[in-house]
Amino acid sequence: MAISKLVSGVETACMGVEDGMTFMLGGFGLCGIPENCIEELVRLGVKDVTCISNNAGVDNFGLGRLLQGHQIRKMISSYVGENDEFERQMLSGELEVDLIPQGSLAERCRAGGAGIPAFYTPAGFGTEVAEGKEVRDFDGKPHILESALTSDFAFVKAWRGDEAGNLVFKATARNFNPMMAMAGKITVAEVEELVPLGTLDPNEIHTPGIFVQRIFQGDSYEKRIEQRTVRPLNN
Amino acid sequence: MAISKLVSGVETACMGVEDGMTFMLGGFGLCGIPENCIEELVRLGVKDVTCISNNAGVDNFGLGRLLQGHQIRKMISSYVGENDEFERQMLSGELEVDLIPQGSLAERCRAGGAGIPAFYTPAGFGTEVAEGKEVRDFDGKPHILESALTSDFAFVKAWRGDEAGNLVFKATARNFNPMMAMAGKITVAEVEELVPLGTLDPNEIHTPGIFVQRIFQGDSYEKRIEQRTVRPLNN
Amino acid sequence: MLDKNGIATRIAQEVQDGQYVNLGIGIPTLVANHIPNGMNVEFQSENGILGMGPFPFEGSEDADLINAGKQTITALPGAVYFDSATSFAMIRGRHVQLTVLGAMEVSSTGDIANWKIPGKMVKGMGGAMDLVASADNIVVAMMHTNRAGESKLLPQCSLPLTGVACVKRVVTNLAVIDIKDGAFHLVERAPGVSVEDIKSATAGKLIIPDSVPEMNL
Amino acid sequence: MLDKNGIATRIAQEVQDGQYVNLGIGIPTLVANHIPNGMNVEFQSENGILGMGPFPFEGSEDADLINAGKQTITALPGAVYFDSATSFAMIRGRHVQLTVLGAMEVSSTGDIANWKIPGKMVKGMGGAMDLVASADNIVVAMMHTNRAGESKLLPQCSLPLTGVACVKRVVTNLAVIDIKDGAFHLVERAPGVSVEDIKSATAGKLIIPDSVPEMNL
Repeated sequence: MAISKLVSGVETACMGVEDGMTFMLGGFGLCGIPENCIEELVRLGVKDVTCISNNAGVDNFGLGRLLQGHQIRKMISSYVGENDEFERQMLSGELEVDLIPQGSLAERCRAGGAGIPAFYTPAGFGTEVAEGKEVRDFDGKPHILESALTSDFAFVKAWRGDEAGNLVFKATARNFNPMMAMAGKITVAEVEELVPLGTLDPNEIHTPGIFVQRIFQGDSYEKRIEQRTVRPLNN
Repeated sequence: MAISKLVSGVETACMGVEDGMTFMLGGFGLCGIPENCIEELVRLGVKDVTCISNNAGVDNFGLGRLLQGHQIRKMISSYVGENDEFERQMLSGELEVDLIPQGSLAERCRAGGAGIPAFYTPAGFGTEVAEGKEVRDFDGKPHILESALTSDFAFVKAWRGDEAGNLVFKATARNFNPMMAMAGKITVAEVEELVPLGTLDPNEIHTPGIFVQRIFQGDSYEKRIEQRTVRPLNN
Repeated sequence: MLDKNGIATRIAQEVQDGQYVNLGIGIPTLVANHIPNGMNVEFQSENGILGMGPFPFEGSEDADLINAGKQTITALPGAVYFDSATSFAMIRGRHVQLTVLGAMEVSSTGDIANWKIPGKMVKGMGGAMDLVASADNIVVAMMHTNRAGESKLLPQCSLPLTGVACVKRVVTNLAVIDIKDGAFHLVERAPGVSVEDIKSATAGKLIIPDSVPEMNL
Repeated sequence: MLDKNGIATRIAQEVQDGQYVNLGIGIPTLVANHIPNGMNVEFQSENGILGMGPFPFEGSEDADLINAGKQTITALPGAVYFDSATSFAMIRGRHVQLTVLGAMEVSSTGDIANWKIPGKMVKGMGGAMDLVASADNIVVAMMHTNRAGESKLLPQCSLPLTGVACVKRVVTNLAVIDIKDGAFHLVERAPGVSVEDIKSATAGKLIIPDSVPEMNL
């Protein structure tokens, strides 16, 4: 019989978060971010946290909400270009920032979830990213050693999910969510649609429930678009 | 416009295989093996090949067919327990065998496809598998360094596929197929059902076509069962 | 003395509600039949399924749906299929909480040998090396002695190792034995088996407490 | 002299039939508009799509379907979505054959800087470091000089690097320039641009062949 991960809502789902913890947050830009969990972290006022997330949201949405309240001590990201408050806090030294290549970020999260403590990658060789890291040649090409990332909590957002914690993502909202789900000691999944057990085709599940500790039906998704680019209808 | 990988059949798909090459073959036991490609390799009589495959088939089916004709010089596998001819050739020294842990085999293939030249794993520390390999402690626990695997050809078998090379596998016939598809210089996919472009939901594809160089509609699938275990109907 | 089903019955008591469990080939596979109804447990098979169900009804076998022992199986509601890399991510990443597997030898320091008899039998380690190197809780299911009557619980393994210092508990036809501090610790006796029987069948150092309860099956 | 669309038009000529291509933010994104009809090319965006199509028609934007520039996009028949680890497996594993990206500086040894101006601007490298460390063929699309009129083709980069010895070709508003043997090699002039114009706008060592054809746009 399937192991149920279902909790009543975002408050139960976020129980146990504490000051100083490390969080992973899925999403790319504002696409596929755990909106409900972020709002709950704002409400809880948890402080001095380290956030591992590809981006830092925008000034008043996504992780920008936590930055506004100075809740974040350190960000581990690959691209933070859409957030003025972020840039201000970083340049002033209020916020510690570890910028790492996007592919290394994704792979380090996967490694953390997969019990691979470290791996070699060519990305970042000869750059600031390689400082203090072991360099080794493979096939005559230099690579740097990158270590696994894990977190106290991982917050992910899926399109559909069931009580066993199985998740399906939609289109490019998948992005970092599956790897972060693997790497959280406690992984909290919020879903747009909670479906009955047995509804999801076992062949089409992106994140197996074994990686998810808590799941709940999210609500009021804004799903804000950062760059609305369109073709005119009469084209 | 999608890049077409469609070829007319197994003969075109296997063009370019040569004596002494390294092949990867998907499948676990006889489940999900590329039956059509294996028969073509038998027909072509290619010799002295290295086969990377989790298992070695049974005496008269799967990779056992290549063993019968002494076409294989070396096997890289994790479990070969169902094949008497295999055991005979190995113990007599006719066949070179590199046995490696199943998880390391899977991860080494994935690494080969993902441009990760090497990674650390705890599997095999303190055993024959670790001989000659670097050992390093992470979090106080010893790990060994394992290197990526790639191949001249990877032969995989999918349930459905389209001309772009996108693949969907069925149930546990997925197994090693996706990682080997990533790691072949030329990846040949045989499918039970070739569907028109646009039929597969882009959200539900297991192997993106970028990893596949040739695809064809296979035929005459035997799909032999190794251990037919059942409950009586009146239970 | 227990038969194979008896060993499986006792091991089923090790399984806790809410656990993901990997069962090896042989006796361990039988453990699934002894899990109490209503207990929430999911079985992972390393070839790529979580939520493995019982054998299929006659006539509904599917060649594409097997377990790691290559047996035809079924999938329960909530099951998932995945590739081998993801499967071992679950195992290596310690998401699978309990591993039950067979052994040819176990040492009093927790080493295990179960994949090779040099010059005689080489089947390969399959997923066993990944499993024993990773799982937090590893229980071995085996007969206490081999066919020649020799103890399989040794001061040191004589066969090529599968893993070092990893086995926490052994359940045999004679006893439940824990491994810690470099010794075997007798925990329970099988019904009708005396402490003396167990002692004489155990080659490695065996710590025997004052009272050794009989298994409650 | 070319405008941004002109640069994109010229770079489109670098794209070959049957290639998987990753286009960076800015000028590179425009390259997709200049691929000849009927050419089989698939665009990969590192946030998780292969088979990216044009912008959606007004009113059919989907917040869940964007490219790496966070722009709303569409998916063509045969498209695939995947996670970020798989996306960079495609990139790092050299399955993506051509990468086009912008730069703040390029050196005559093929180094590139495009992610940081210390103390002033820190947007992050995004996927650029993975892309330049991996792709076999890396083409830079940029203006030949910066806003202050200073050359962006230098003997050595002054800004923090994104990658070393990786850029093979640069297409600017003035010229097509190849990088090999530690020097810039002038290949083509933009329409109406003289060799002298290019020479004076290039700070790094520039090899000029006897004949420098004008781009054929």
